[in-house]
Amino acid sequence: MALLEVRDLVQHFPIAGTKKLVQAVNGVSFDVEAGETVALVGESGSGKTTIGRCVLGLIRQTAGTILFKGEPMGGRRTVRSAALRGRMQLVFQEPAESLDPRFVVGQTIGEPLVALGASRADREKAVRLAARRVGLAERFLASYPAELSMGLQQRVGIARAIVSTPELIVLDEPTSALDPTARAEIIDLLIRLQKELGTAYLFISHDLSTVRYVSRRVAVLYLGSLVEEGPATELFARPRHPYSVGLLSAVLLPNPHLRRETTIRLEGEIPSPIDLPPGCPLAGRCPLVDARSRENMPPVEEVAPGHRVRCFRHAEIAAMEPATDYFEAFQRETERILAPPEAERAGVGA
Amino acid sequence: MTVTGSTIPAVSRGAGSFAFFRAVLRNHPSFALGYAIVLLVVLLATFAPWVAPFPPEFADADVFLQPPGWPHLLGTDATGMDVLSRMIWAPRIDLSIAVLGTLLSALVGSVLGALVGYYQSVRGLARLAAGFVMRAADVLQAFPVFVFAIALVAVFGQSLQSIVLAIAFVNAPIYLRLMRNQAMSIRTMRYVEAAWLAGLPDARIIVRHVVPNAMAPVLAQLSVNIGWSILLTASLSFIGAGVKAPTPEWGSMIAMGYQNIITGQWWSSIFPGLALAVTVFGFALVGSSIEVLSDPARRRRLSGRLTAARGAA
Amino acid sequence: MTTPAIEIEGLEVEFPRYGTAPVKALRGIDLAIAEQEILGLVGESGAGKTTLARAIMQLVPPPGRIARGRVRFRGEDLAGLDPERLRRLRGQVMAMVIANPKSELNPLLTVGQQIGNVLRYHTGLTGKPLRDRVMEMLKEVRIPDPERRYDAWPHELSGGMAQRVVMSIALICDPRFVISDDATSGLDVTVQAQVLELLQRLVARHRTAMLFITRDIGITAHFCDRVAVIYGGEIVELAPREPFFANPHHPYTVLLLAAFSHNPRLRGYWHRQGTSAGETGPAETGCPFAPRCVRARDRCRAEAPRLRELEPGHFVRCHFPVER
Amino acid sequence: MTLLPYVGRRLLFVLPQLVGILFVSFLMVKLIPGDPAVLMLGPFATPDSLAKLRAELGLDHSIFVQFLIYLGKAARGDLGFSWQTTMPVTTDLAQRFPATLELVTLGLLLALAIGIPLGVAGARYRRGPLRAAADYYGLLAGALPDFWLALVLIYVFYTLLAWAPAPLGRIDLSILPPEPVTGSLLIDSLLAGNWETFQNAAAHLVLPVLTLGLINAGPILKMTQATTERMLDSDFSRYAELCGLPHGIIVRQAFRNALPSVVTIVSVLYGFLIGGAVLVEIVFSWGGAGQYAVQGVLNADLNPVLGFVLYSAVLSLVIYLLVDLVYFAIDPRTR
Repeated sequence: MALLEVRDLVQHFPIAGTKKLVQAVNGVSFDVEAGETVALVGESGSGKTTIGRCVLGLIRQTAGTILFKGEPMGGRRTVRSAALRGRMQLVFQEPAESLDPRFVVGQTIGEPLVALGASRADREKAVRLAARRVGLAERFLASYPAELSMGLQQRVGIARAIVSTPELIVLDEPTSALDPTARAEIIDLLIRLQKELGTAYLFISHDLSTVRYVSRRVAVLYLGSLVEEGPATELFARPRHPYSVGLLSAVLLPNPHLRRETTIRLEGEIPSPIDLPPGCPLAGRCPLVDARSRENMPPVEEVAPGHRVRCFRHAEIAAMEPATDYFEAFQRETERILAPPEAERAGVGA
Repeated sequence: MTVTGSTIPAVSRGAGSFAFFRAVLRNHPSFALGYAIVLLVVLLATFAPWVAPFPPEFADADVFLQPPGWPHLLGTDATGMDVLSRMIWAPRIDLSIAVLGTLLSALVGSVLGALVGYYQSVRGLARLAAGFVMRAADVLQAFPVFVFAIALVAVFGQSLQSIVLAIAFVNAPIYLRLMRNQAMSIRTMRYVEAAWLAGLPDARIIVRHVVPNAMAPVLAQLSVNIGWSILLTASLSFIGAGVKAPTPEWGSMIAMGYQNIITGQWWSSIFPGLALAVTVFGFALVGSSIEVLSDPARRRRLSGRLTAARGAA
Repeated sequence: MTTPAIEIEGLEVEFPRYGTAPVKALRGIDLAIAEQEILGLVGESGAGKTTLARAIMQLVPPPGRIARGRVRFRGEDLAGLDPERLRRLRGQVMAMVIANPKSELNPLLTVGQQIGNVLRYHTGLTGKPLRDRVMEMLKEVRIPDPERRYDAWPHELSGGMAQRVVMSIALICDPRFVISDDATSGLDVTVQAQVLELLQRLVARHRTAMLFITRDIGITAHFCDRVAVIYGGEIVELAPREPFFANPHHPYTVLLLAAFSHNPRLRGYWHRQGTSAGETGPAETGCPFAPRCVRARDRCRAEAPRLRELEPGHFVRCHFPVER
Repeated sequence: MTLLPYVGRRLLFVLPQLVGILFVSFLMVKLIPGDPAVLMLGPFATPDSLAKLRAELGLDHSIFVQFLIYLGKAARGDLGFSWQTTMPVTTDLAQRFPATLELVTLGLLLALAIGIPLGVAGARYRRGPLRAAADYYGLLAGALPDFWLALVLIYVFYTLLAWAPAPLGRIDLSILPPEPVTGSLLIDSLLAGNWETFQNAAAHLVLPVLTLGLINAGPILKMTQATTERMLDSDFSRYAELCGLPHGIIVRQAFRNALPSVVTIVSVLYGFLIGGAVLVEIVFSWGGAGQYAVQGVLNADLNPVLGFVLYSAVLSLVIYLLVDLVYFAIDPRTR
């Protein structure tokens, strides 16, 4: 039984004053095992943030069930209820907005423990421990958020999330607002924390190179539907859905020679998720669209162990696409170029 | 790193925020003027008995309508009372009514506004109640404010307490709306979501996050509102619905001297009006200084300009 | 190389700060961009990228000011120009595309009016010829269904479309030099790819010179002819694309590239312990990167390095560059 | 356009709001101490004649029933009598409401004429004398009591200089007021082609309009300056500057984006001044509707107060509707 099970999640928002519906999430199912990281990848309008908020109970889903440790969420049993309080936490995209400008860092980190009714002494001890774990110097506990860099502010957000030692943390684009070097530091931190605390991550992002590094399994979302899901290494090397291919080929890695050449070019732009036509969501932009995919939603098919895809013509795509993982090639090339001249000193790359 | 980069420490915690405040005052005479006026008026009112040359309600019939001169520096009114002394005593009434009325309305309006704003987006009963409160506020504000104030005074009887109640009643919707908008926007902030997710009860979230972050605009409004309430108090007295003569109060003093204007005796009306205007002007300046100092972005631009000015000087 | 479209010499910009010495946002920038060349400028937030863009356009936001240095546009020095002549140059000869497209458009003007206004004030065109030219531009930037979009309001546009409208505004007067300040940051990956291809084609056809400012070093690898890295208000490395990525010399460039590596030990090597982007600022004296540099020695802290040409066209500002 | 159904829906919504306002004011007014019957018949009236009058006026029913009676009559246009003027409230208001409307409208127009240019100039030239003048004027205007300013103006322009006529009403007693068509002396005298009356009425209007104009220019100026400044600092103004558009155009565009807020403040002031201008009316013995209502409250003459509240409530609701329509015209995002 997985830590978190999401079954056929549907979330539609009515537009005030009209009968139209924003179909943000249309029947998404996936699991997150304890201590594992699953990435939800997609561009704007894909519904990835909405899914994260449904899992946490910030929005009541239109349909579908969410099981946490086997028990359905909702009604009396929410993340605020005594039983589950502190078990699930959220890390936000914009570090500055996630911290109250009038709270010093120590107060912000300790807030979840206030809800758990911990004594002042216990709280202080736990706050200091959490701060040390995220690499936040003691002196920052008395500072105001405005005095910290974006990277430090995000560490405070993470410290607040781990202070109640949750079993699951939903991270909504935690690094996309950061500079490259700060982003790398935060990713290292998250991976180290997962090893130390065994916390499961639901990692929401649009940045494929970060996702490739952080998560073991990846779920690709487009217009509220889960179009492809599988282990990161498998999916990045042998993408089966046209949208995954389009997404991977659009990623620009810092090396002029390493770019995924592809015959599948997605034209036009992402349509608005209002009153979507039946059939495959990508129909409007996909070069391989046919009568079948225009009329009905392709079923989920398992193409390899744990690798599922919703596309009628996934076999053709397998044949057309080169089966190389450019991210892996890039990693080796980077290690060759950036190896420190005195390689023997640091023993790097072993 | 440029001054606009996020890593520059906020000046409020920087070297001696009091020193910064003094520098701001030195560099912005208008703010300093505001605090000076308010301070002066408050001091005059408290020490009136020792400062005022004549007792405020002593009417000496044979010196009525004397022009400014000696010993009545600003002249006397139609009943022979000394204009200067009554002007000095007047703030005791005007100021206390205005401050009390405004604080009362700020308290009631803000608390109600915070609740309404916070529960506006939550479905269910609370949202219904919030909707009802807002409609009531709309009805209150659709009333012609001035006539409404007079009606209130008529209903509660013409005592100081009833004027304070009238002022509070008229001003409450302003704070209700101001706090509601603040609460609604703060409610959507991520740090409130984080607190909600952590399991904090609504009441604590309001007290810990909503109210402190909404304080700055309310304080700025408070100061401006006190000025406006002084005007309202004086207006009520002017038409005889507020403080009754002979109690020293700017509005009623202007009303007493109003007939004489046409026949040329201007001083018993003009001087109290001036005192009233200067006091309200002082509160308005204090209000704008609070507005500037409490808004981090404008404060940073201010500090930039301060050094540029100092550099150029 | 033909006469460069834009030359920047020793450009320094300062921001006064309360109680302490003014902040040096730019400490002496030397750059030249030729016609039809795309120069990428990469740096983290606070390095001075946007300040440089604004300084070139002579529009440094107050209280900042240009302390020293010159910006010459096809030989004409912009610093000494009278405001009217300078205003004419902006938009007509030099144009800019900035980050969040939606907020750059006036909410009360239709797409056609926004683009038309710039054209009208610079060329005096009005009526039908103006509308035709704008329509032609909308087609050139591949906006779907240009007739309908001509009368659309900014809030009705998607992110990608808004950016194309802004590009139309920037390119409508056929400028000789265009600055893109983080223009693709707000866009989705697939849309970003399309916009970059479009920019490349427009630059080629109109033979404009382009300064492409971005935080994402990955884009410059596939889009720019030459790449420069800016840190603490100074250019620390400048090279054509191939040698830049194949043979990076400056420790900061290597640190930026290492940020994409999934090997913590490699990154750990180039990342000095206890320092990070936001906290340790550039040093006032000596090499600005010294506080964060793993190879920093006494000479680095004492003497500020000059920009040296290590290999043809490959400049680096470091006493102990990384050699391979 | 979806305008008509929108206006229809809004008008439908106005009725319940009106009844709400009337009900609250009915309750409030009934609480005012003072027995109308005694006030009408005088203190020496016999108890049974008082009782007969009360029954006649229906005062013996419960408040709620009295309200329903009042509502029923009001629906038929009968707002009852004022015992002070012994005239039906509707005729009184027909005379007095236009007087207040004319005064307030001209006052606000003057306030706009002062407030907007100063506000825009203040926003455009951030440092310098103009900005200082705009700032101080904004604060000062908000601080001056309007009735006091009226007295100062009277003293200077009537008592000392005698440029303006005596503050004794809307027109010289010696001149016959024109045939009331709109109730506004200016328009009616123009309609009647009587130039001399027009001139006289205009002369009487100068000081009160100047008072209202100078005072209310303050809030308009502050709002115009603050919003225009915010628009000038916005991304689209910055970008227009980068595209080399002339500064004049940029400021004009910034002001156009600030217009909705200015329209809001004007509508709020309009609603306020209908009742708020009563002090200026008293000083200039203008005989306006505000004065009529205040006298009603002070002497417990209830029908005029209720009549006035109804007229001004209808007026403010209409104004708010007009303001929303102006929003539709200015800002496409609201459509």
